[in-house]
Amino acid sequence: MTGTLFHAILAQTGTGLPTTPTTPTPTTTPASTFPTILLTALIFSSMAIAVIILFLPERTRDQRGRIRIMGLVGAAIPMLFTLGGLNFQVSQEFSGGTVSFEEKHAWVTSFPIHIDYHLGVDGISLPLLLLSTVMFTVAVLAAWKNETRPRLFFVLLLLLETGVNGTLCALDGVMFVLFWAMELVPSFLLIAIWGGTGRLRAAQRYLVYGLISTALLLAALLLLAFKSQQNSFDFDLTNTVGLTPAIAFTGFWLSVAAFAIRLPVVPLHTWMPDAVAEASPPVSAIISGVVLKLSAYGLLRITMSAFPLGVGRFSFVLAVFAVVGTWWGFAGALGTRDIKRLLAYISIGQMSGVLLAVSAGQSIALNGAVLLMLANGFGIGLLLLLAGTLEERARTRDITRLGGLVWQMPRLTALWIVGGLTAIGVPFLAGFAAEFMLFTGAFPVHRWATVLVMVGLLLNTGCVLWMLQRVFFGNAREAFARIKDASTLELFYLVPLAAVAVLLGLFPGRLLPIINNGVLSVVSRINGG
Amino acid sequence: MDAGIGHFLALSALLFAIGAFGMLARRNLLGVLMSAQVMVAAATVALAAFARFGYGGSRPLSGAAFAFFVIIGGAAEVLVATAVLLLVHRRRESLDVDELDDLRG
Amino acid sequence: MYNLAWAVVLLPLGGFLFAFLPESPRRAAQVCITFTAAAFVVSMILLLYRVAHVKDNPYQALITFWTFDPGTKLQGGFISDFHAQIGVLVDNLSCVMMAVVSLVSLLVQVYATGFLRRDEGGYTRHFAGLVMATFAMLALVASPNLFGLWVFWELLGVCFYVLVAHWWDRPEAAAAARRMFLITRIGDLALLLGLVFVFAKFAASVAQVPAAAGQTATDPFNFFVMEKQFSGAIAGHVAGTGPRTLIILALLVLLAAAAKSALLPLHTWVGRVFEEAPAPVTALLSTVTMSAAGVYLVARMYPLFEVAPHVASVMAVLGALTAVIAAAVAVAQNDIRRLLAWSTTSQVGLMFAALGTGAYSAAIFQMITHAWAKAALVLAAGSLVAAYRTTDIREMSGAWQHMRATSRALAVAAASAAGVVLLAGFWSLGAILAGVMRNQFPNGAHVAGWVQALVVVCVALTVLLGAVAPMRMFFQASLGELPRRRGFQPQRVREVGARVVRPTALLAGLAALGGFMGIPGVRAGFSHFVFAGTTRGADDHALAGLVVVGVLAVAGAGVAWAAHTGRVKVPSTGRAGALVAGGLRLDAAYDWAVANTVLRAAPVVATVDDAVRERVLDEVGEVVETAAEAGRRWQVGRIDAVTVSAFAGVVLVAGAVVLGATGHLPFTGATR
Amino acid sequence: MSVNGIVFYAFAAVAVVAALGVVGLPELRHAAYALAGMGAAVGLLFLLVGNELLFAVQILVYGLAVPAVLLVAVTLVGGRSRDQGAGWLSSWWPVAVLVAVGTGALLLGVVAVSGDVWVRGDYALDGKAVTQPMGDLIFKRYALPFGVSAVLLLTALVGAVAIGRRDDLEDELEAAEAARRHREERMRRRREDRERARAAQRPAAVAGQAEGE
Amino acid sequence: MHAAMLAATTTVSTQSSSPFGPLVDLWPEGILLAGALVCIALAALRPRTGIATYQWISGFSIVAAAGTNFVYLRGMPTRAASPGYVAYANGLVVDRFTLFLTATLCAFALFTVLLGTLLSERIRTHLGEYHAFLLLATLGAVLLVSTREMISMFVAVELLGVSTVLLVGTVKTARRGGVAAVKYLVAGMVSSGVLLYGLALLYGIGGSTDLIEVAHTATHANAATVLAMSLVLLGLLGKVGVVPFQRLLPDTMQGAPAPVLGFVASLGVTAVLGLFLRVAVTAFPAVQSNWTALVALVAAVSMLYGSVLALRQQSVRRLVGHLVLAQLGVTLMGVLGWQQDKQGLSAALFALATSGLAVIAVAAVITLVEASGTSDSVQSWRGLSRRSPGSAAALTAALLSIAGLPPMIGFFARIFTMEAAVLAGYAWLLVLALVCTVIGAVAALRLVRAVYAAAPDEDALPLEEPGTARAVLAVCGVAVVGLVAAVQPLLALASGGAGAVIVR
Repeated sequence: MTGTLFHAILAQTGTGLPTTPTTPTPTTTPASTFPTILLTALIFSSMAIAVIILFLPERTRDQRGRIRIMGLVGAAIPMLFTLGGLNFQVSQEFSGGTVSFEEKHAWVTSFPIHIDYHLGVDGISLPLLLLSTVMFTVAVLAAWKNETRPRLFFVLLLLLETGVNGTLCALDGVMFVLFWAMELVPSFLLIAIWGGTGRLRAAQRYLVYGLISTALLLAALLLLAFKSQQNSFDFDLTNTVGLTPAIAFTGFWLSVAAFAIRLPVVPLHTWMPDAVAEASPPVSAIISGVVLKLSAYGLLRITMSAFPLGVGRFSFVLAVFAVVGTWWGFAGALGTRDIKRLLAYISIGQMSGVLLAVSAGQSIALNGAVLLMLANGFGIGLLLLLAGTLEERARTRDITRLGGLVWQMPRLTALWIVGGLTAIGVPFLAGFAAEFMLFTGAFPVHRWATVLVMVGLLLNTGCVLWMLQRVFFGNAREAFARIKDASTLELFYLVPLAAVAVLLGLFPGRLLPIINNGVLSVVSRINGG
Repeated sequence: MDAGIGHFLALSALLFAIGAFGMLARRNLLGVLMSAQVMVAAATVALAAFARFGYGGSRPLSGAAFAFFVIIGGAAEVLVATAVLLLVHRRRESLDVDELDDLRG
Repeated sequence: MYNLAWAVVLLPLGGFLFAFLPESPRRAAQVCITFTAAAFVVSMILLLYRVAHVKDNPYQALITFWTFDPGTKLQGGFISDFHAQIGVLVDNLSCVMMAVVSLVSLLVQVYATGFLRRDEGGYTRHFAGLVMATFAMLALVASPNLFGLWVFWELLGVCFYVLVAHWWDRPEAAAAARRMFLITRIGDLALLLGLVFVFAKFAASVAQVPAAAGQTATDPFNFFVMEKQFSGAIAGHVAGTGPRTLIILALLVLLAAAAKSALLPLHTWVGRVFEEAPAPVTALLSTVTMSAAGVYLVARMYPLFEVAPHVASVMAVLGALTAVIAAAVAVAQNDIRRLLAWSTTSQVGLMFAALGTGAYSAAIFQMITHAWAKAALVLAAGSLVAAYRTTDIREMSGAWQHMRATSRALAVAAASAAGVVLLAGFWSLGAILAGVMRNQFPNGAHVAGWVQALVVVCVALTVLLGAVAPMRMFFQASLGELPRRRGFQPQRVREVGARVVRPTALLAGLAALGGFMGIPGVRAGFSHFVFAGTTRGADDHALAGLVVVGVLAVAGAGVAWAAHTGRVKVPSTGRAGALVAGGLRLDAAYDWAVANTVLRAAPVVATVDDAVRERVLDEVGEVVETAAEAGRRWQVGRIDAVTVSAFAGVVLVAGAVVLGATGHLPFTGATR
Repeated sequence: MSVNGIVFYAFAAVAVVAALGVVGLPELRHAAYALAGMGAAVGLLFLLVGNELLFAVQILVYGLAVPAVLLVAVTLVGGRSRDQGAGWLSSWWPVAVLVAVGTGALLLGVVAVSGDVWVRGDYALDGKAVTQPMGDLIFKRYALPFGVSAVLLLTALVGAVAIGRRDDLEDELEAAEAARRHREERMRRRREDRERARAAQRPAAVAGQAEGE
Repeated sequence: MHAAMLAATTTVSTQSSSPFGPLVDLWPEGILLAGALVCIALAALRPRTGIATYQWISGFSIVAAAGTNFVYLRGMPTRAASPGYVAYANGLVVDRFTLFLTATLCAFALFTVLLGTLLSERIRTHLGEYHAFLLLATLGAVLLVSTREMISMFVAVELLGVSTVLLVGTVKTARRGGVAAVKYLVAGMVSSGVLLYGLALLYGIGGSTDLIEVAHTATHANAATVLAMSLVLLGLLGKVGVVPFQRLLPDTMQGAPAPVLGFVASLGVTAVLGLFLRVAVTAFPAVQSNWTALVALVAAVSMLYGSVLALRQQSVRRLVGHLVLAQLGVTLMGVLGWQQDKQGLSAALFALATSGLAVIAVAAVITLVEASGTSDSVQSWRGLSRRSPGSAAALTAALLSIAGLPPMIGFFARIFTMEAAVLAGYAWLLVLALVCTVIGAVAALRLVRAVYAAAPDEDALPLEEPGTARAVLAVCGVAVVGLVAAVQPLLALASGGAGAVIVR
């Protein structure tokens, strides 16, 4: 991948001639030559491993080690599948069609409204699948030292991964809900068992909000299935049918509410800092970095694709929510002393950017939004894992009680800076291209909202920097004298994550054709395609 | 004036209501059981009356046959109920509806 | 040949990457310096080639950072590809800038090897940061489009965030870095908005612009494309745009430049940075990078300001006021670092005043001469501070005997900065004054007469006042005997070594002699090489400018001498004096404003969140739970509860259904 | 008013009075007698509608067998509510009155407005014996219910015996049962103690955790 | 003996007869009865017989009874126009509906039998009778789902009810068992009375005990018809245990021995609700809007009551009971879309079969847990996942299935019933069902949280897991998840059954 990129650079730098953007070259190999069981295998391999782990004993050290290895295998297999698929698509430039690796089998046909076993990835879900699988692999490594009930932990984590990957691959409404809700219980338990002191309440809130979101989503999908007269939950079919405005608006708001709860959008966000702060580091990284991205994905996949009328009609309202979200995220980040809560608020602010892109409904903005999901996922995920390592060492997450840690942990500090700069969109890191495209795309539609969101995100930047400065800089403190820098294991999973953030910032162009391919199909619905 | 279907049905309804009251109001479970039999009797009266005055429609006397089975079923029910009540009484020394309150939220 | 521009840009980046390879910090510094030196050499080659081939068209080469075809109509009905390209542009301006930037950076780095102690932590980081900042600035000046410029503009900010916070164990240093970063982020944001605005307004019409050689016709951010777009917009040829569009865009660009270059009222970070950052960082920052970036941005976007003369007027006034106020404040400073900071602000203000009145060449010229002089001053000041262990110039004296070379450099650089006759500053200040008096943009536009009058007066005043501060600093520090005070170590007042002295001296030499390249009337002069528009403007008022500047500068130097000898009191007492001496206290005002708005509001938000979560949303759940609990308690175990509820329910339901069926119930919704 | 009518009213009155006795007599023994009386009265009403078979079965089952079984049961349990002072009515009897009145009103109301909705056939009862047709019905058309009724009675009998008999093993089982309950009780107490101890240790700030079961 | 007697009677068969001739339509019933009789006889002759023997006998009977389904199925007409074999004046209808439910009921009964091992110590004085009652209750249930005639219906209801009472009270020494039996009995008397009076009125209107004929005769939506309909349906629903008999299931489940708990909440509920489906769609074409309104009302209130009250239950058994109640409400919601094109009945049948499996799984876990001496309070179930990971996993899956959460099979049941209700025009019920699903899921997950997130009591014993119970647990637990892959076949079967029950 990078090889071809450098080749391209050299080819272009060698001449002073005008350069043309690389156009996708049509290839003759159709995507369907790839084995079409790929996605099923990808989704369910982690579940299968989880089942195997369920039957492994965990009494001795060796046995626990075996469980960890299995956990890693269970997370790595989907990642390898995803990388393979991504590589394939990068070389194909998605010329085989919008959706690839498609699997479609009739599932439930006895009912008036059919359900299909329909999987497939397009340009939106494939990069997110990369995010998900990488983050899960990293989370397994981050939980390597966990000695309390590792079996249950890995089982739940892998089940969670199945749910997340399934949601990303589902192309049928019922399957989407199925996987969407499937992650609910594992993540609930993951918070409730391995979290901090307030974990039970946090888990309970997480659960209730998640359930409400699922119910709203189900209502929206049922409405869609019933009113589109297509007799199927399949996204392919239902999405093509025009709905009456009243129905479209109702469905739009139902789905927006469902996803807004989990995105989260202010004022439905209050559960989120709680859950992120109380969950253990790998879990909070997964929840904030991956699981919450699913709702952003859902906004694109369901809200925009199925209820484009609503997006057009209520675009301004969404933009207002986006503005409020960024500013609220900023204020919350400024007002908290807990590092993880701060990161959660930053995430809230950034995800409001996705909402802005959705409200704009422009392809450039949506491309930026997808990139932003990736950047935020990797960046916030990295930061939350780092917060975990920090808390493990310093025994506190209170910013005011930390300081001067760079003396003890320079490597981790460097990673913190990479993560922070990624999150705030500094050039050549992952957030940069995302925010730039997002703003560029959204500005023509919502000028003032875009400006306000930009300012809000700028202020978010300040919060991150301030936090970094207070925690890491300043005089070395006696209390932290015994703190050690990153261990090899930690570097082993943190550095690749940082590297991904950097690579994504350096070469977003490699992903953009893929992403755009998916975004175009969404945008075409908005424009009445 | 001969007694017509209406009379029998009125009697049946009355008996049913009385039985219902007994079921709800009697304190002793044996009394509840007896009241239940009043309700069953109310139903048989209605069935028999329909069989007589309605002539059973296309199926003559079906109602009367139904009443027959109801009576037999009622007897079986009383038998089992009595046995269970005796069992409970043996354990609990009480058959009062408000004292047997183990099963609660 | 022009491909060498890639080498200029990328060599410092290579230096950055290779700086981490060697184990020893010294080697790392050497690597950085070597790469920077190579970049300087190549840039000189490039410059000389360009001088020889001045008729060539500008050269561009691009890397497509990312691009894609959105493939759909945007709202408003236009179609445009999106380009995010970075690359190199070689024209006269960028050639000159590259050479100056790499030269100053090289000298600063050499100085830094002597200035910083190697055993200190962060040595390597410091050099890596310097070379990375050099890369960012080189790439910035070489950018052929606004997008690339913005990218490196941001990168520059990040680099200096790290550099300024070099001594990050001091909270003040970190705070200064943060303050700088956040204020310049305002500029970044403005520039980003400008980019977005350009795309929104001009992306549709790029297809109409004929592609010049070496350009991508469809990139709306390209400077040459934009130039055509702007003239098209003012002529009404671009749909959806007009003078208002241009004014908004120009204001955004001006805001960006003002934040980066620290014009009033966004100047507050400069003083803190001068106080907290190491001298090499300050030298680099105040001369050819941060301050220069803003000036360069305006210079690059000059076609925009030509067609938006109102904004140009604003810029001129802003620059002029900044110049004169900062110069006045600088006079009142006793802290050597603050003095230099205000002096820098003042000089940058002059550049903006020049740019705002059409004196394009003069501004660039001033930027370059100022770079040399101010770099020399800052480096020399750094040496002095290190020697005297104080930053108060009143506590320094007698350097002439013990630090001869530094003092000489200081003298020359101060005189040059003051505009003493025949030194570099003299020529450039003269050019600025002449340009301001000329008041003509390349396209013939000009700012209003009263604006011009104001600007001329301000510039003249600035020259007078601006001469005082550096000269006073020189007199105070160099002349006289060594101070006698408790704890002072006279033996420390000596030259550190050649690595410190030589760069300073070299820069001072440039500050002395470099001005001859810009003597008006000379055919190969600076303004013949770097100018805005297609043809060079006239040289009116050149002599007048020079004469005025010469007189004023000498007068200023005299005032400085008078102040040094005590015949003139520096106004540092009284309310106004304190305000001036304290640098207008705007930063404190900002702090107060932030602390009393945002920081007050933020905890409220967290409280509101908690309250919403616990008082409202949890309460809703609590209501259900209470109902459930009540229902559970209501489930008394007694047996007649079963029968009563069942029978009552049956009667109610059956009754309702029967009554509903016979129409006796008002609600018939159930019977559908 | 014809003889038929008079007889109906007489038997109906007896049935109602007896039913009231069943629900209203404080002594269960008396109530059982009243049940027998009601059974007999209803049986006579069956005779009035000309169904000898039903009459016979009703008299046998509800006039004799059921009251007898119940009387035995009453005797075994002691005849009346243990708590004499609390009376024979449960404490919720006003609700019961309401419900019963509602039931009666509903049924009687519907009967009152439904004079002509009932199916009318052409089968004339007068002068025809119903026992033979009844037998045909029960043994042919309703052979399946008949068989099932037999199974039902068998079940009831076996069940009554199985539930009602007092086994030798019962004491032993009871002891085991008591041990189970005792153990559960002990565990519950211990757990509550632990909960209290934990709650006492925990600072108020993290009381949220106390919620966990 | 009975078989012989039955064989001797002539039948009134109106439609096609089975491959065995009319008299042998009672194969499953006969086998079950024979099994019961063998059990009774064995108990009388050899009182010391161990439970394994009885389990073999009962299991064999049940499997054989279910096996005859295949024989029936072989010659079963597929066209809805001639839905199956009919005998005894519609008292016995063998169609796909019957076969589907018979198989389901037999499965439930078989699981219950297998769970009995852990109960055997406590009922060793009447092991034979216990199994006989199980088989007889199954017999009653099978009869219930294969009749559309009042008298057969009533007698079968009585048989099922009497057997269930005996089963609930089967642990004579248990403090709560007897009370639960009494409660079940008393509630059963109320519902029997209501049902009986309704049937009497219906007979008066329709002039026949055959519901088909009643449907043909009772063509006016007058007050009497509506009242009869209401009473019949409410009586049947009372046997099921939904609102207004909302206390029946939680109370019975709280007091009954654990295997019987599952039996009542799966087999008992399924049988009566199956009958309810048949009666509702067969007998009341004239008052269709009224009975759907009634069902909608009952469904709504049941869902709401069950899910809300489940939230704070202290007893695991009552918690499950309320969840089942809510699930029954959802099932009833499917009945609203009873017409063939809306597939509501298939949804309801699907829901019954799947939720029964889940309930049995929960019952199996309760059996195991209580056999280790743990009480049924949620508190004492804390940390179960460490005492028995398998049970905890199966319990979680089953609870989520009952609560209707994805990706369990119960979710599909909910989706289908919701769809059917919406197709029938009850969108408001969909909204309510979603709300209730959320609440019910919270309630279910409260138990899951206790099972997983808390530490077990120090003195809690590890669970003993005898083979049969573990097998039941494994089968049901896997089925609850794994049947997701087989939704379509199962639904197709249910759909075939639903198609048969609608008589045109």
